[in-house]
Amino acid sequence: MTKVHQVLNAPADASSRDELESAVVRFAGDSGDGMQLTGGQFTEATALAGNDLATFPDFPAEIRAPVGTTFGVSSFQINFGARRIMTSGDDFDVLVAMNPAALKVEMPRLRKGGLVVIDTGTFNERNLAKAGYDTSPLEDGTLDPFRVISFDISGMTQEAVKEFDLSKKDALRCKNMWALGFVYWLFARPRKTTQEWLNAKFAKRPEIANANIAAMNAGHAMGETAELPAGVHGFHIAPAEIEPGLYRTVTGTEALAWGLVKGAELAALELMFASYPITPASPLLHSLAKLQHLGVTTFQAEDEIAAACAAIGASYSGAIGMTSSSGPGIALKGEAIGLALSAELPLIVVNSQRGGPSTGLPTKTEQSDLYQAVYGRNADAPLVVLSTRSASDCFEVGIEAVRLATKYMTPVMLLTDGYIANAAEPWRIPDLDSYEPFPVTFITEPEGFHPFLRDPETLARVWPKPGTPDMMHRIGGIERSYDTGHISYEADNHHKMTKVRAAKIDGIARDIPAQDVELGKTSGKLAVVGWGSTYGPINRAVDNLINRGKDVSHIHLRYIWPLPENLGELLNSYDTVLVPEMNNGQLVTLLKAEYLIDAKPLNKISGQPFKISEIEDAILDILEG
Amino acid sequence: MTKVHQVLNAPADASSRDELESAVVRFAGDSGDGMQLTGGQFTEATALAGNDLATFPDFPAEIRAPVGTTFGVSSFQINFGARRIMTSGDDFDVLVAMNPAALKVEMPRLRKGGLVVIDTGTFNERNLAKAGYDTSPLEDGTLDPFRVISFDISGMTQEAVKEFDLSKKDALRCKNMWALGFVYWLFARPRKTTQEWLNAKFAKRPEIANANIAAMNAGHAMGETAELPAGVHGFHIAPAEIEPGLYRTVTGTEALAWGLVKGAELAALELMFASYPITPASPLLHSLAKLQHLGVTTFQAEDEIAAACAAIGASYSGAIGMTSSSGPGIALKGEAIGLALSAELPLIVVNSQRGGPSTGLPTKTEQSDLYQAVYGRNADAPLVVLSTRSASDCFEVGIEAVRLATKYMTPVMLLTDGYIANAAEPWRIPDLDSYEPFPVTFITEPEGFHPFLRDPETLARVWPKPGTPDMMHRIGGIERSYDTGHISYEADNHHKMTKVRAAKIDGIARDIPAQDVELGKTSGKLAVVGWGSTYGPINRAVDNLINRGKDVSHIHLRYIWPLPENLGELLNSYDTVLVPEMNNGQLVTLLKAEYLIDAKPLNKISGQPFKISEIEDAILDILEG
Amino acid sequence: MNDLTPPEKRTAKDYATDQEVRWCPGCGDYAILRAVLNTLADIEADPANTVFVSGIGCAARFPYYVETYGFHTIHGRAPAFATGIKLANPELDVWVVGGDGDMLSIGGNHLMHVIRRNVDVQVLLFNNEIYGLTKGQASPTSRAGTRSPSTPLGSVDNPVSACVFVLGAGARFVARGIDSQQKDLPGILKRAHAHKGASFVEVLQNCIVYNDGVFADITEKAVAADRQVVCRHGEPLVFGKDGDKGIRLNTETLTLEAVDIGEDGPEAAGVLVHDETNRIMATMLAGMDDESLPVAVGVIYCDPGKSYGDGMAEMKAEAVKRSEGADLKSIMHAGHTWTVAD
Amino acid sequence: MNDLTPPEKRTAKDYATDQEVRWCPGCGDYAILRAVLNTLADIEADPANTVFVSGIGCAARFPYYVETYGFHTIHGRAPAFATGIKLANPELDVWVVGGDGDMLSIGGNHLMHVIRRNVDVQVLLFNNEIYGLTKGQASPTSRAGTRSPSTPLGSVDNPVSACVFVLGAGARFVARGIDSQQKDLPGILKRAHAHKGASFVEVLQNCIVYNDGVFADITEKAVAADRQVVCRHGEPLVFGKDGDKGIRLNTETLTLEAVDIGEDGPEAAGVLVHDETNRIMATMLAGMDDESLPVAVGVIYCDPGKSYGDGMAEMKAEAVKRSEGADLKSIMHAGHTWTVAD
Ligand SMILES: Cc1ncc(C[n+]2csc(CCOP(=O)(O)OP(=O)(O)O)c2C)c(N)n1
Ligand SMILES: Cc1ncc(C[n+]2csc(CCOP(=O)(O)OP(=O)(O)O)c2C)c(N)n1
Ligand code: SF4
Ligand code: SF4
Ligand SMILES: [Mg+2]
Ligand SMILES: [Mg+2]
Repeated sequence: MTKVHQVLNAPADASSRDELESAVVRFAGDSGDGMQLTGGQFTEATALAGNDLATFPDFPAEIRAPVGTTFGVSSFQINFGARRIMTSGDDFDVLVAMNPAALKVEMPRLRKGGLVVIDTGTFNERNLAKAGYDTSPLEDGTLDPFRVISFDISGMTQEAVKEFDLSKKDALRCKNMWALGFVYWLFARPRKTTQEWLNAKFAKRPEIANANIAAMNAGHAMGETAELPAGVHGFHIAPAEIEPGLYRTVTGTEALAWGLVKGAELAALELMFASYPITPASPLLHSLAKLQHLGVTTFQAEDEIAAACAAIGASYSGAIGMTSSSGPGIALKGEAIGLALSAELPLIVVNSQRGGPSTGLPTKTEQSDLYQAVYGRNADAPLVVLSTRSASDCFEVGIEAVRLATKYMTPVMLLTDGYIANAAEPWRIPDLDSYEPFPVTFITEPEGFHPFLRDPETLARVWPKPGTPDMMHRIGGIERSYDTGHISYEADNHHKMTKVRAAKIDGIARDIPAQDVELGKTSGKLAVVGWGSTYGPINRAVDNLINRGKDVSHIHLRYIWPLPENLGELLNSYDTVLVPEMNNGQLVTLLKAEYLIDAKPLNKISGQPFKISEIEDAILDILEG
Repeated sequence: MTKVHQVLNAPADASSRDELESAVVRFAGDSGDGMQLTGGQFTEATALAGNDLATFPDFPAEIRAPVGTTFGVSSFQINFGARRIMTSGDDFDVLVAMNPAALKVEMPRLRKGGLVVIDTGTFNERNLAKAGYDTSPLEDGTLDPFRVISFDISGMTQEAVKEFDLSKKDALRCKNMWALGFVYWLFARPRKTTQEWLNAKFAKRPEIANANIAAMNAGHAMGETAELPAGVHGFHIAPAEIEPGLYRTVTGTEALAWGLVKGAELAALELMFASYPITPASPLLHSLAKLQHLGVTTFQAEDEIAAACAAIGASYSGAIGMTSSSGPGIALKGEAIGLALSAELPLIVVNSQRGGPSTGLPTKTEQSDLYQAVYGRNADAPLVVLSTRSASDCFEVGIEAVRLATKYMTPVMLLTDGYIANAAEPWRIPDLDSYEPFPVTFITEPEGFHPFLRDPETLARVWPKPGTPDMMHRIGGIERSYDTGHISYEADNHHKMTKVRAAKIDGIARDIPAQDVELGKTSGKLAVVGWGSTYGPINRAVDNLINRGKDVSHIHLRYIWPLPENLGELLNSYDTVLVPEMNNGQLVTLLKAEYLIDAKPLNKISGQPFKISEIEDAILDILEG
Repeated sequence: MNDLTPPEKRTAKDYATDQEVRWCPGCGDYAILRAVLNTLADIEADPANTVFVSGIGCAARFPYYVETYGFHTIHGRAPAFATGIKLANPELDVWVVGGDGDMLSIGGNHLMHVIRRNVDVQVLLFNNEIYGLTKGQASPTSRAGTRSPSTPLGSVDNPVSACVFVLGAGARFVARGIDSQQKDLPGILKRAHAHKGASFVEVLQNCIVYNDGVFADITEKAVAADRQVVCRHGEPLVFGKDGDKGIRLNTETLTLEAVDIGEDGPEAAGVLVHDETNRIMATMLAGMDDESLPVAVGVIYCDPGKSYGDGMAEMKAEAVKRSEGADLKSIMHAGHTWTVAD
Repeated sequence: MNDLTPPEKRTAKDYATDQEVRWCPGCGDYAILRAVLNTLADIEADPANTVFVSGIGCAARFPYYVETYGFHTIHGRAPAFATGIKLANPELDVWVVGGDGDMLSIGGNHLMHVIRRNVDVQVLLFNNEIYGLTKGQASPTSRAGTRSPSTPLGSVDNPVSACVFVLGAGARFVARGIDSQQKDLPGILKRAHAHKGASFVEVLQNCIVYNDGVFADITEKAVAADRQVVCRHGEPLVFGKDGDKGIRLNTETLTLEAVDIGEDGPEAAGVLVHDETNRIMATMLAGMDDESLPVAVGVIYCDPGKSYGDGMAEMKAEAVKRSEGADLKSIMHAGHTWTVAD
């Protein structure tokens, strides 16, 4: 163990906490250090304290990278405050670094003057070398721009849990709770939820629960008693003004799973979810697998193709078939999706986007499957594309996907991403009874029946369900006659059917809300148009600049295809349109093609969400440059 | 056998043949009637006679539909003339109908006053019923708008081949040659090539060859002697003005196979072609399988995915890997293509487009995979997209595909279609020595080597070949460091690599010819922009209207992605841009997105090529409406 | 079939659609269709409750000709569609039909998985040892050296045996039939239908256009008796025109061999008694492919295990039990929640 | 390894790359890597001529750690890439590495086809009976009832046996090893390498994070001798700590059973002598999976046949012979041509 390096200048005064509007905290440690759990607990406590918040779990590609390496660092970031929180935050105010590698990786984004909490117990030569430090950052001035709070957390944890007689390994496992306890103190958060959670989690091993609680309490106590750097007295962040109601935290995956289940319920259908594991899509399969008592069947297929086919088979037999994957897996489903849309069967395809192309950056987020969603199939093959903007938004979009798929007998591609899937946010639990049901009617009348009879308004074909007497029929992927539903190779019929398939999807534009403006005026100098998980940073950036008197508006698209009917007119009412995307410019292509507007791209393809400042800069460039 | 119905008004006078500029002949019969062979023979003879020509084989989806049904009709169309022939023709001047079903299916497109040659021997009640005729069209006035030449071809054929002692079945099989002989007479074509061909084909069964020849001669003799309808004296079509040189007829499939082989030779690489059968792509596999003595390896994989992967594996080991399919199969290859482009390996992907979506219309042609080619993969995944416009063009495009793939270390998607693949046209055989070689240099120098070292100009990475000493390295689909080629999850590196991959492809715009104008001025009222097999009808339509003094130009794109550097400027120099496509509007979307021009679509999605008149009408609508 | 009063007892004809059949005249598929229609009549299948699912190929056209529900899907994936259909509605009686290319080339993996999961469907593989629909390329069952448009000098691949392959994948019902054997085929199909779990039936089918006569050496009248052995559970594996030959296990070499049955009968000659529940015997019988041995037909293996549907049903029941009635609302309200007051 | 003068004789270390190994500490993959590196040294593999190809998964990371050529491709398709590599350059020595998900779930079909074609590659399947890289879902080899994130109440699927599956696909070399058996594994790998054609090796591998100890019941020191039988060609199939047990074929039931070897030795006890060229014996041995029998390890089957590469080479030679030197030009000029004069 290297020499403990403590900069303890002033006594902490708990009563004179600094008032903050918001703060960004990042917990960083080795993959084995439990940073995701720590962050999750802090999130719960912070939500309970009434702050608005957003989180960003950021873990390595490896299952378990070797201990102490930089590529094994696992981090969890939370932004919380007394005002509405739109992103997980740009630079951090507080960094908890459980080892040298975590410090090395994360330090560049700690803001000048920010607080860094360090476990000096891990700053030994071996770990320093693994992290690539030649000299100890604790001693060589590296940390001068920051306010450093360093404890031998490892040692103090072992001390704190001594009475429980754990192995050294088990004892050291409690150090994340020590750190959490300290950060709880720093922000005056209650420990109760974590205590309850530990008791529940380790119900069968109470000594582990108690040791963790003891460690947490010890960390908390250290906040009360230790001498902290000048000016650090702990912080106070007032509750945010939040819509009244019952709240919980939710990840995008959970909310989406529930939304899909709710959608199926509103459609009065069984839900058959078929998928094949892939990062970051698998958690949706895991979440739904736990809901099998709610009319949900989950099926882990042999591959993505089989998953799509099984889901289509399920829709064919009268359930709502769903499948999910991320980019490479969605690519594999393309042929099957073509069958669903040509046989006009409902299908939900969830795409949890990740960095590509190919295997790419599986654990990093990206918005680069819009082309694939809108255009990525052989032939003229339009379908519905929806996008979610946040964890809580997933619930609503999940329901909407089921509504459109069943009402229009069409596949719906639902674009989410790795960030949304894993991030947690506070969510006002909706009143489940407030949703209007949209039950499916299966056709049962043999008189005049053929399987491609259409609703004259929606152009949706009828849905006949196997098992129904006297409705036997055959469908498939070969073109069928508009008039009889039988196979048809007839030239004019194919033209007509292609037009009908397109018109059906285009017509959905009349059945979705007109595009509104999130922030700012409905015309003016600049509209910033976003979709998906860039919602937060765009919204905050535009908000900031409106507050600074700038003429800028925020437009956010949930409906990618078809686009809302009024969108063209709306966009034309601005001098300039800026489209920030976490890809190399995909929505911007769509908008250009559809509306012939010279929209400007703003691209970030680094697997990391936009910083608010990056978007602000781009806006200012346009408005002022 | 129904009553023979002959309208023999005037004696034929071979010396006073009518002079025609061009003619469209359609041979139509049952699938078993050998219409494709008949058409092929007529094509050869016509080419030898010095006419320009274009053909359109049109066969049923079924392998062998039941005899006599309308969906079992197989047809072959040829347009030939004394001037340049751009399409296989709109309405026909001559229809050969070997049975009632053929008459039923094809009659609607026989022009008023056109000639119909009928085998009355097949017009029995059973066949009439199968074709859906209540009364015989020979007798009920149906044929009044046409000039009818009806013989009992079946009977006369049996008569003609009597001496060869064939079974009735074999004897009747000669009736297509009888019809061919008659049409040869009609257009004063020599019979020699067919005679030679029959002798070669039935070398082991000379009695069959002789019977066929006898039937052909009998049909021919009938032209000389029979009384034909008023005004039919046979026709004369003068040779076209054709560039001097050595000619042959060629299908798109043959020319493409040879072009790919020539491309590999110019690149000094072995060619590994891996594919999985699918209509209409399979013939390319068949053609290349016959060229295995030319450094070609063909591999029929277990599916399209394996085919793509095997081709990529071949490129990885230093051959030029190629794969091919049509729409649904290309969809399956999407994930693997993503690996090729992210690992930056050369690859040729030939897409013989067909009617879709899904199984669609497998035997009908369509241009609807442009979206899939340009956008149809997960993530930001640009590659090169080329298109061929005709059978003979395939040779050049095949070479160009290999040049770009190897020079830029990138997949190239080559779009052709079922029409081009099967149609034959006369082709001036190119001088194989006139092509500039572009041999690949594999890197062999270990000093400073890493697998993602780039050429600063082309941005292509180096190509290290397994088997080379001291160049061992690993590549794959995970993002790799720009600087070392090793796996990298680093945020900024991914941004940079995405940009580099895009820049590499964009830069190819500087290495391809500037876009030229096929016909008309380089600015003006209207540019008609096409790609692929619509070349012919667009060109002829524009030509016709220019001759009528209209201000219209024809622009044809070979390079779909990247687009030629000057294209935007060029298109902006016209008041209007019209984009005829055999899809629901795909190139038009691309042009709108790239150049923000309000290009007008003209779509035909019937699996049938455009008629010249359809394009003329659309042009006139714009110019005059 | 759209009349509302069900007919007394349906005949084979009642199970046929009015669609024009689009196979080549003389194709073996006609005979298989006839056998299936007869089987449906025989088992009194409820058309409304029966689904035929297929991939792409000549064989895969099958559903259009059966007056039940039908889904003509995409190439190779029919087993996956069928699995989805059964998962969504376990009550449906599902038949999967496809060719050797469909099920063993592009679709080999889905076949393997539907078999190992033991999904309760009947899988009928029409093996003509060729790609019919795409005009005659070699398939994974084509014999080595097969000349075809894609293998003009003869194929280099070793063929796979459909029955041996599915046994390797864990099949619990394996049978083989021949298109032209109208007498035996319905019996085999009936057994397949009766078996709960995935039933696999290979039907040797003549493609008259692209592979005519490929099975002639075992199906021609003159040789059939000598070249086929019919597997009947509990009966000795006897064949030959006069029943004078049998299959014997050579326990030294662990191989099967043909023996002449002497006067003392099969038992004395050591002729193997067919045990359709013995996986190893089935593997040996299914694999008989050299000239010295006949080809095994009939039910080669039948040893039922728990079907996927039953497993899923049990699991779902368990899920319901464990949930203790928790509905979506209670799940969404579980864990930490807090109220923000007005 | 980038020095230009080749080292005297390479050691295992010379075959290791300088890349940081990114498996979990304690993962069985480390041991397999060690065995492979030792094998490469042992067979004096030429690094420049050796290629490791893999799909995606923890196992599929393998190529990064071997100082040869390496291609980390996409999930499930490694056998197809390997086939292409061999077709383009038959001289390369190709190893294919993947996990049970990679090769038997998404990639089952490609595995089947590389095996039946008998492409001359070594296929190493690291079977940990779980999806490691995607965090622990059940795989096609997971035992029924496996609880995992995707099967919280236990999986319903029947597992497939890798070795039995490839035998069903026509494999000609099948072996099984265990990650921790550093003594035996290189020997097996060497045999696989020596076999011309597709060699299949299943390596039982412990995933310490998601499926720890799943093979403990056969690999734990205390039970290993009783729960494993090593297949050695020509030797009796004897096992047990004191070599006191053997495998016997019950010719009545056509099943294998364990017997105690009495004083009179294995032969007297009727213990089966391993014949690695016998496909049926191999199928029985590979399939031993119930408690009463040990698990077979070692070379279970080896009966070489013509490799795909050799078949292709013959075919190409024939093509060249038949072409009689026709080049592209002569082909393009063949058939009817005509001259249009100036
Ligand atoms: C994705 C895809 N690939 C290829 C094809 C082309 N294709 C249709 S059927 C078929 C194989 C037919 O052979 P088989 O399954 O044996 O059926 P058969 O026609 O012999 O009955 C192929 C390759 C297709 N329709 N879809
Ligand atoms: C097309 C595609 N589908 C899914 C995945 C996600 N994926 C990566 S590895 C893997 C399975 C890993 O299991 P296994 O092959 O057994 O290897 P292990 O990690 O256990 O060594 C999956 C599903 C992927 N990368 N690509
Ligand atoms: S091609 Fe062969 S399998 Fe297909 S319908 Fe014709 S005869 Fe039958
Ligand atoms: S997850 Fe399992 S298989 Fe993967 S590296 Fe870790 S221990 Fe090994
Ligand atoms: Mg077949
Ligand atoms: Mg595994």
